[in-house]
Amino acid sequence: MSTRLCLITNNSTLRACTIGNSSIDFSIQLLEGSPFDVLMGGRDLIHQGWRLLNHPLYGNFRPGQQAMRSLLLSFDSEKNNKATAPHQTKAVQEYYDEDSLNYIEQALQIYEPFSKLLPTIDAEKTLKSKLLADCALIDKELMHVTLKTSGINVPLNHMEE
Amino acid sequence: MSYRVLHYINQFFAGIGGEEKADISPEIRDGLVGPGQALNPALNGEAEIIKTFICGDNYFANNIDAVCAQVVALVKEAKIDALIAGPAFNAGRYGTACGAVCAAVAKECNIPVITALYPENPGVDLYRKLIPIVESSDSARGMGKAVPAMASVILKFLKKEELCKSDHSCLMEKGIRINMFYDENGAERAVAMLVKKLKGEEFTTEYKMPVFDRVEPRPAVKDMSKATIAIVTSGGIVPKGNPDHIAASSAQNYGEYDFANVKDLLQNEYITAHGGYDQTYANEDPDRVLPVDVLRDIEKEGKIGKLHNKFYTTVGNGTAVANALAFGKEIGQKLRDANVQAVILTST
Amino acid sequence: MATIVPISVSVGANRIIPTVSIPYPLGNPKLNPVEEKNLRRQLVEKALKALQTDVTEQTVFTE
Amino acid sequence: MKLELHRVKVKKWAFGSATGFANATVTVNKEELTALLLQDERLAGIELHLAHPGDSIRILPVKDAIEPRCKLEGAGEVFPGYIGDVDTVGEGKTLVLDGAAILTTGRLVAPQEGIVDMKGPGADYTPFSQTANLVVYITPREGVVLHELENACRMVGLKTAHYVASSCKSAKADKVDSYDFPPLAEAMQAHPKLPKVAYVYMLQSQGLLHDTWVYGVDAKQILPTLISPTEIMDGAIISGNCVSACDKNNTYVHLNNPIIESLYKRHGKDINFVGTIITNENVTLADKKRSSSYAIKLAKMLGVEGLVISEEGFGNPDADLIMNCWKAERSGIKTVLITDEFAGRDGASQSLADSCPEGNACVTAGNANMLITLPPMDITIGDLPTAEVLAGGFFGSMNKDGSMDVEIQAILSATNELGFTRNGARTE
Repeated sequence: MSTRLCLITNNSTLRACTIGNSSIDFSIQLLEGSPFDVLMGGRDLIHQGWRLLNHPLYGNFRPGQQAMRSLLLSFDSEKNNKATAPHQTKAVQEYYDEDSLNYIEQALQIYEPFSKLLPTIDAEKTLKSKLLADCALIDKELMHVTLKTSGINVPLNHMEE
Repeated sequence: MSYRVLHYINQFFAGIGGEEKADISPEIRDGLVGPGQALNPALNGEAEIIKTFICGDNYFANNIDAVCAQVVALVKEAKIDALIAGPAFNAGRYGTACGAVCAAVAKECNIPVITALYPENPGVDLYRKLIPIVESSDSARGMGKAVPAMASVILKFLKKEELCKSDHSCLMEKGIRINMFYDENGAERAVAMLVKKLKGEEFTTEYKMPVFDRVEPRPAVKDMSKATIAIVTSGGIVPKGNPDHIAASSAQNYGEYDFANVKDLLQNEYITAHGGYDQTYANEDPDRVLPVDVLRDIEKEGKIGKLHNKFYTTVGNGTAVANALAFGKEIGQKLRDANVQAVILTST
Repeated sequence: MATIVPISVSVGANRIIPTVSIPYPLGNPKLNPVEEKNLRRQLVEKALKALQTDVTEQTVFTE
Repeated sequence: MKLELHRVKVKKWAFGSATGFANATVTVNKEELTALLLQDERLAGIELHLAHPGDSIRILPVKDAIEPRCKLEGAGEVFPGYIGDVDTVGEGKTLVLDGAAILTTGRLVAPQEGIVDMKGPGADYTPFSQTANLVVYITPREGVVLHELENACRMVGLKTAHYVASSCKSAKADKVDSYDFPPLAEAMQAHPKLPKVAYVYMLQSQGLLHDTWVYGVDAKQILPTLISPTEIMDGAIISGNCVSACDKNNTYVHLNNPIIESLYKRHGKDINFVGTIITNENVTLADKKRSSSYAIKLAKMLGVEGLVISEEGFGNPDADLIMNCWKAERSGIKTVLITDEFAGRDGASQSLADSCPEGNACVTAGNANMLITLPPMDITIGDLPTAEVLAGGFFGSMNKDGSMDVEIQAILSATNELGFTRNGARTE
């Protein structure tokens, strides 16, 4: 079973996510940045052997129409250790998940032309703008199943509390 | 009053010489030179080649911007109405020059331009989206077919007339998606296509998925201890400062760098321009992408004849397939000209 | 020489050497400099061996 | 399963004292319908408007489009799980007000679009400029959470469509189309010389405002399954999908699925159309693998030789489309894919996010990034995009003269991936 989970997002309403099963090391990287920054962060983790749990192009908006992006990744230390034992001559190649690499590269190519136009989002801006609050809510809804099936509790929408 | 046309040709078609004259600098002559004599009558009096711009292919390759600027200046100063370049058939550097000159003139002077290239010519993929290109055969034997096609198209542009069916058929695809309304709705088109596919009949897909062509494997190197080996990378290793400004993604060019007296790629002397991966490790030791240190050892031990003194590099990150194809052809050509026997291609 | 073998296969490469990782294909920062250069040497020698091997189809050299 | 669709040709809507049908006109009692819809306290207000082909009217953002239908004979009622109970539908007789559509509008979230122009260049890109439309403008009640609002809006469309149709049961059909889908045992023996073909019907299922329901079940939660086309004609599949306007399948196009229509037209002549497999397009990668393998396994169990596969949406679902394609082709089943393209405003970018060499037979509904200028209309029904949305480049740009520059992505069903329209693209 994967022992580590990481949620990379610029959606501050996901800040309060918690893991049900405490034996799993769950970390949140809350970026103050654009969706492009989130994808780049995900890419670097994938290059170190992490695996995507959700498709990076979820939601049927175009890059310019969705200020938020979230990626849930898992790290299977067993697979990784086997591949990167330094002195091994045979299995020299470090572990990487091919599908995750394929999807993150596609997403980056689609987001790249927008990378300079996308807004930099932070928690404060999200609260103040109706548009960003709606984007945050939709983003959380779209990530709901992925987070839930990985045993992550998603905080109720603060408007609902 | 007939339209004033400028004709661009290289040293060979100007009758000045072949490879040995490829370095001659630009020369402007009045009237017709070489293929101009066949082109002019094909314009049947409605347009006339009044000047010919001649430039050596090597000179052009080393002074692309300067020569393009010179052609643009001539077009403005001589009040030129249209530019015809080539035909260049399958000549790589000449085809790229024709494409570059046409693209510059079209952009700066907004007048009609035309050239004719063989589909495999690297100039095609570099410029097909920017300028009209007539499809020609791979050698001057195809002059008879290329000239009338170029004349017919350029005259239509000059007179602002619609291209006829035969014009369209001789022009190369730009590779741009244009919306249109079909006679039947998409569902009927799909079911009709499936019926054909099931019967094994010919059908044309409305969208071609990118498919990479296969290349014949080259025979093994017989005697490595006598062979010249070159290294090429898409990992973006460049001298510090990235002198040729190779973009971090969607690269539009490649670099050629001499490393004859370099034994090891040292930190701060070489860096990576590649935007597709965490650059820390490649900047720490560029040998991790381009193995110069190990190859120099192997060269010293005589296990290979010689390490070619130039390496080629670009950034393989979201690079358009057309560009990658063109870079590959050009680099391959240069390595063959330097009689390199084998290449180690590294990527991330 | 490439880390993502399936992509090298899909673009038509005929002689393919799997390498270490995307950010450091011919090295490994977790090793000390001597071990790392030795790893690089092994990989480059595999490449030279592949260049001296006749192939009739796309071949991934793992040995 | 045998179903007759009794099509009554509708040219016009009108408001009047009694809801009913007479000489190609559907009359609606405004107060009666409004009262019916306002029984749902999640809604604060309802406005009814009419829009006919050629009117200088713009409707946006359109949430859903529904064709008025109700059962005349046979079990259950249309839109099972919402209007009808949950028992199987798809047999007997169903009334269809042909040429009429219900369009629901009202802004639920800021970045939402869906333009229908009844006239001008925009009208060429949406099928709903050719239908007579009853437009229901919904004002949600303050403080109701988005989930509830989305459900309320969906119910408004379905209730209106059913209410109007059931008030016109006495109308005489201008045309009766009958569809007959025998049980599998029979279907497999029929037309032995013709290749067996099935349809893989991908349903958008990513989450709120990106969902589709089957008999009231959220498509995210289904395993791929078989469904009879006649159940679809009775509204077994309804849309809760608001994004993107150009390639989301609203309920109207589910009811009138053109692929089922085309396959049925060639059934018994060129092919033996044996089945329809519905599958989903979830966000998690595990679901994508599971659903695509399961759907193609069903196709293998049916023993089909060919599949038409239609996608809903772009980007995320491109991955499912490509998985469905290569998994089918590698198990010997020939495929044709229907999709749309996002090739950039200049048409020069890569149209799809994913690809596979097996995908050698594709039909596309055109490039959704194509820019178009929509002239001002006399009347606008619904809510214009907020200034903030416009500023953020989320929508397009409004010009001083009231015209708009938008990508056809913002126009309802402009690049519908069921192939509902004649829109497409070619390489120049």
